[in-house]
Amino acid sequence: MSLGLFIQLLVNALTIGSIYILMVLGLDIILRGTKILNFAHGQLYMLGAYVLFLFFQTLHLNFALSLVLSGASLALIGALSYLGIFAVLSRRFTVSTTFSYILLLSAMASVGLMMILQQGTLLVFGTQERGIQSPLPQIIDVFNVRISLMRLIIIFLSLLICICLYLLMYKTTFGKILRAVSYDPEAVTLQGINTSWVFVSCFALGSALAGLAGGIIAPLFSVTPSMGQNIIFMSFLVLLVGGIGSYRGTIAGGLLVGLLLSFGFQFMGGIAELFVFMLVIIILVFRPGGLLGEAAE
Amino acid sequence: MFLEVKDLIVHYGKAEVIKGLSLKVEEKEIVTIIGANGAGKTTTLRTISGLKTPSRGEVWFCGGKISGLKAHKIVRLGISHVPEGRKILAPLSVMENLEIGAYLRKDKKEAVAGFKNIFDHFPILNERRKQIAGSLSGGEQQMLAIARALLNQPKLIMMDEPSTGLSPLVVEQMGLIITDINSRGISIVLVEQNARMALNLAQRAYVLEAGKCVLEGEASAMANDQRVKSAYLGG
Amino acid sequence: MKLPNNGANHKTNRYKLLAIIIAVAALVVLPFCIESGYIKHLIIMACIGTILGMTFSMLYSAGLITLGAAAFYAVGAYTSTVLVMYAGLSFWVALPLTVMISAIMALGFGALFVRNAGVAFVIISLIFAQVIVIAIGQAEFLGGWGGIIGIPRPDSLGPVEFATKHDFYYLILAFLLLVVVVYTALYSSRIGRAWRAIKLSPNLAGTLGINAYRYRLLAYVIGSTTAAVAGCFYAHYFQNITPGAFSGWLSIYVQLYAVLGGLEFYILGPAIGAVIMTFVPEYLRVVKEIEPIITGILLLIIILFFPGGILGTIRNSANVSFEGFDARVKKIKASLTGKR
Amino acid sequence: MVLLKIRNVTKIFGGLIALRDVSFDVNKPEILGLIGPNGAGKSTLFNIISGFHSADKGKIIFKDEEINGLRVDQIASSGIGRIFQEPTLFMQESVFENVFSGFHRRYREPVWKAVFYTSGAREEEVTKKKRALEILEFMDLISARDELAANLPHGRQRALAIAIALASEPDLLLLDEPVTGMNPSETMAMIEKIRRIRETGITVLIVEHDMRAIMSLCDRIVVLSLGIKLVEGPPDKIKEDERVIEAYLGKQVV
Repeated sequence: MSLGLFIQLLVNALTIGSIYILMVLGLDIILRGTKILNFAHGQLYMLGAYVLFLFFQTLHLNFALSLVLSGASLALIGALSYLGIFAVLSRRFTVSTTFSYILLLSAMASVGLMMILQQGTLLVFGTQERGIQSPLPQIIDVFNVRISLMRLIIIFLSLLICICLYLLMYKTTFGKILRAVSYDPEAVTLQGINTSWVFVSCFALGSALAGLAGGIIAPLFSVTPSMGQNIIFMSFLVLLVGGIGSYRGTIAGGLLVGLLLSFGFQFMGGIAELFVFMLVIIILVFRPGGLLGEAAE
Repeated sequence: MFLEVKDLIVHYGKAEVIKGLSLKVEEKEIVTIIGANGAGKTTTLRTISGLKTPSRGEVWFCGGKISGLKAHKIVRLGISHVPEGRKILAPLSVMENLEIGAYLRKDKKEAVAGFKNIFDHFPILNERRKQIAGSLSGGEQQMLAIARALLNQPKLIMMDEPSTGLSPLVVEQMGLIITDINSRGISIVLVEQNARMALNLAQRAYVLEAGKCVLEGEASAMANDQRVKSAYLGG
Repeated sequence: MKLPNNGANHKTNRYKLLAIIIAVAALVVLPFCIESGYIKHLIIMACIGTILGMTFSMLYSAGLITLGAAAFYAVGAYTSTVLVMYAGLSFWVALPLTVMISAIMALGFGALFVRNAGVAFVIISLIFAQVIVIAIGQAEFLGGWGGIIGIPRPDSLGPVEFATKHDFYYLILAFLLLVVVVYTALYSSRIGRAWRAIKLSPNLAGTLGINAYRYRLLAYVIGSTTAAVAGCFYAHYFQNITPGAFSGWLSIYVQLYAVLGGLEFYILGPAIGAVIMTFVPEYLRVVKEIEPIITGILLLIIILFFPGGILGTIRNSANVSFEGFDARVKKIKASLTGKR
Repeated sequence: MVLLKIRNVTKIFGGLIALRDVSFDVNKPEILGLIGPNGAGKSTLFNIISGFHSADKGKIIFKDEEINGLRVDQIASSGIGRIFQEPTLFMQESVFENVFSGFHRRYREPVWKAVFYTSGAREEEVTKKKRALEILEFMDLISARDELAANLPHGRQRALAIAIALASEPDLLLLDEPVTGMNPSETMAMIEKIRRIRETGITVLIVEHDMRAIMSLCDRIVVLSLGIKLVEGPPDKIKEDERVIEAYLGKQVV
């Protein structure tokens, strides 16, 4: 393999890997904070892309502002979905409700949300692909390898968002409360904190991350109604590989799956996904909690 | 009346665990609720702090009815609950635990002063501030839980079995901490299995048996009461 | 079949038996009452849906939530197609072979998947279903994404030629009844009891000596094999298959069947759910574009307000009204005796 | 005869020592009480014996076989039954079905015969059904046999938990707080039941906070405090032991 090809594939791996990481961080925050396995996450990602399309391509706002608006709109959509669906649902659960029942019902509720968002988008925007003019169409030369600048920007932006998220979760009281709630909501209530709002924030934050992921990737690929369905499977896979409840695991898992897919597609073609899946199963056999996760469940 | 519990009845599922309990706490007083396991002590505290809704009966605090309010609202009124098993946030650092405890203090300066105050009283927590709370020893975890409750600036602290699982030396230390907190004008409801320590600290005591109060009165008088012993050891 | 139906008197058992006989008779004469071939087709699809829904319920009865019911449906369809078209076997030879092959596959994969009950199993089952679709799409000899066309009908069995929807209906009805009988037998045997025990309280089940892993694996293998049989039928009924027909949406619909009918009703629940979910969307076709939205809203309404599903809601309201009735009778009796 | 040997069992949870070097024997057939203040390690020991945890050090020998480290269902199959402290039942099933589930390990006919419902399996079901009714009769639950377990009052749920354990025909029965939360008359009835269970040859190891119950019921008592075995002996001796009183009530302040 030539160095050029290697760099090309590496950049591709980092691009998709960083998108997975953003997706899975969102999934994980929602799952641990609110105990919802969010099947609508792919649709939130898709909506993020459409919102960017709307602001950037149609209204000609600048790219950074459009991206921020993507995140913010998705946070709003997430919060409204939580209040409209999951908050209502959680009122039925009591102390004695089993975890698996909560998981089943909330996962199925998220499936309902998924169907509504998916078809709703299809109705509003139609089935055709929407191209977004890349804000940075330049191609740069690295060791005689042609790499689109946008890919590097995507990696950079993802890294930036991860750093912001880290600062939010570890340096602000709000983030500390989010982390605390996923460990023990009752102890948090006893400090005078209204946990209902914390749950809403968890869902909103997770949704915003999905929206940002969709917005960032939109200029690289075109925006289609099916983009959400395609990414959700791999996101779940990354969630399992990395381990639920571990940020480092998520990042490691995202990069690993990104590398495997990028190099796999080059050398194996379409069966790369199968290969990745089998690998994940093998990892889970030996490490049921994922690579770096806390105990399973 | 500072805190008053009137004819409380509480169910856990089908089981009636509190069967008509009434009790009162005056300002600046230490009151202890003692009794064997399963007598309903923990449930009483959980009901007062709003974690559990009573089937019947009322709880009044500083002239307002608080039963039926959500737990976080009750904390804001000035009742801090140090729950059974400490319930510290194990994956977070000691300092982060304290910061969450100081959530109600909106003023930054005030919060910093609060931390300083805490570290004056619990120097060990200052030493361990960067450490993960789950790695503390039992006694240190208990101190953290109490410190966290103090940061809410409560008028009343309810402590559920602060001596559980601690060695005798640490239990004694805990006793000193409780007296110290009380000397700052904070009322304390102390739920304990370690009756002698509790009766030693408290001014008044309630003895619970099977969800009912079987004995109440001056703590000092109760320390040698044969009935207390029988409530534990079956006489 | 349900032996320890203790305390239920013989009369209710007799009514139950009568109801079952009437239901089976009605199913047998059903196609004679219907003219439209299209409706017959929908009925056949509802039967397939019922079988798939029952596999979801079986796993749910053992505490496993699967979102991959379509996985072995696809495996069955493609295995049988390959055996018939490439190996030249008769459908009636391919069918038992398909059962065997998918059972072995389910045992192998299940042994890995079932280790992680809970969230991990939900995710793995979903991804596995998707991976099967991708695998088939990638496989040239399985026709790739274009699928396989011209799959032969089942060979005729005596006078039955499988040329009409009628014949296919009776074939799927036979499958369906077989599955119902086998599942009922399993549920009422100690296997079913062990499954429910694992679901209701894994800890207590453990202290009674029930090996949760082994029983969950058993449920996975049986459920997967059943889905494979349904897939086998589907391939030879439709006579062409594409990977797209087995996508993740199908699994979600299957789960919806069970939830809509009532999760606690392992057999009747999926049946009612499948019938409704097959027919209602057809009559919503005027508004085809918003059909999934309506389905989604329907799903949310059930989960949020009728968690017992249709049957559960009916049972609860029936209980309430019976209780009310009892109370009234007692009141009247009391007033009568009071007067005397 | 020694049924269960606990030898030098140590268990550490995240740096905190829950049990330290605990050793004692359970003889057949006796009622042995395990008491101690909260946090003494009684529940941990129960969880180790029944396989929910494994000991970090030490041995658990049941019927001359090491069982430490086996799975919960393996230990149950070797003849140890238990009831939990929290009401743990198959809540959405009838009382009768609950007891029936207890027979899981006690079928002679192979499972495929049960599914095909052969005559042998049918006979076995009939005998098991009879046995289930006997157990319900014994635990005074016969009148509630068609009710959902979730709808039973607290006291009867405890009785049902024991009934399920009895159906699994254990040699050793671990009872975790069987009378806690019961009124005095229910407690008396339960004590009488436990005595009669012992009379059928089942050894009972019991954790309970109701001291009146434990003192009147047990042949011997083991006292744990802060993970250490404090004393072991007959109830009369335990009641008077200064160390025990101190463990419960705290140090006498001079």
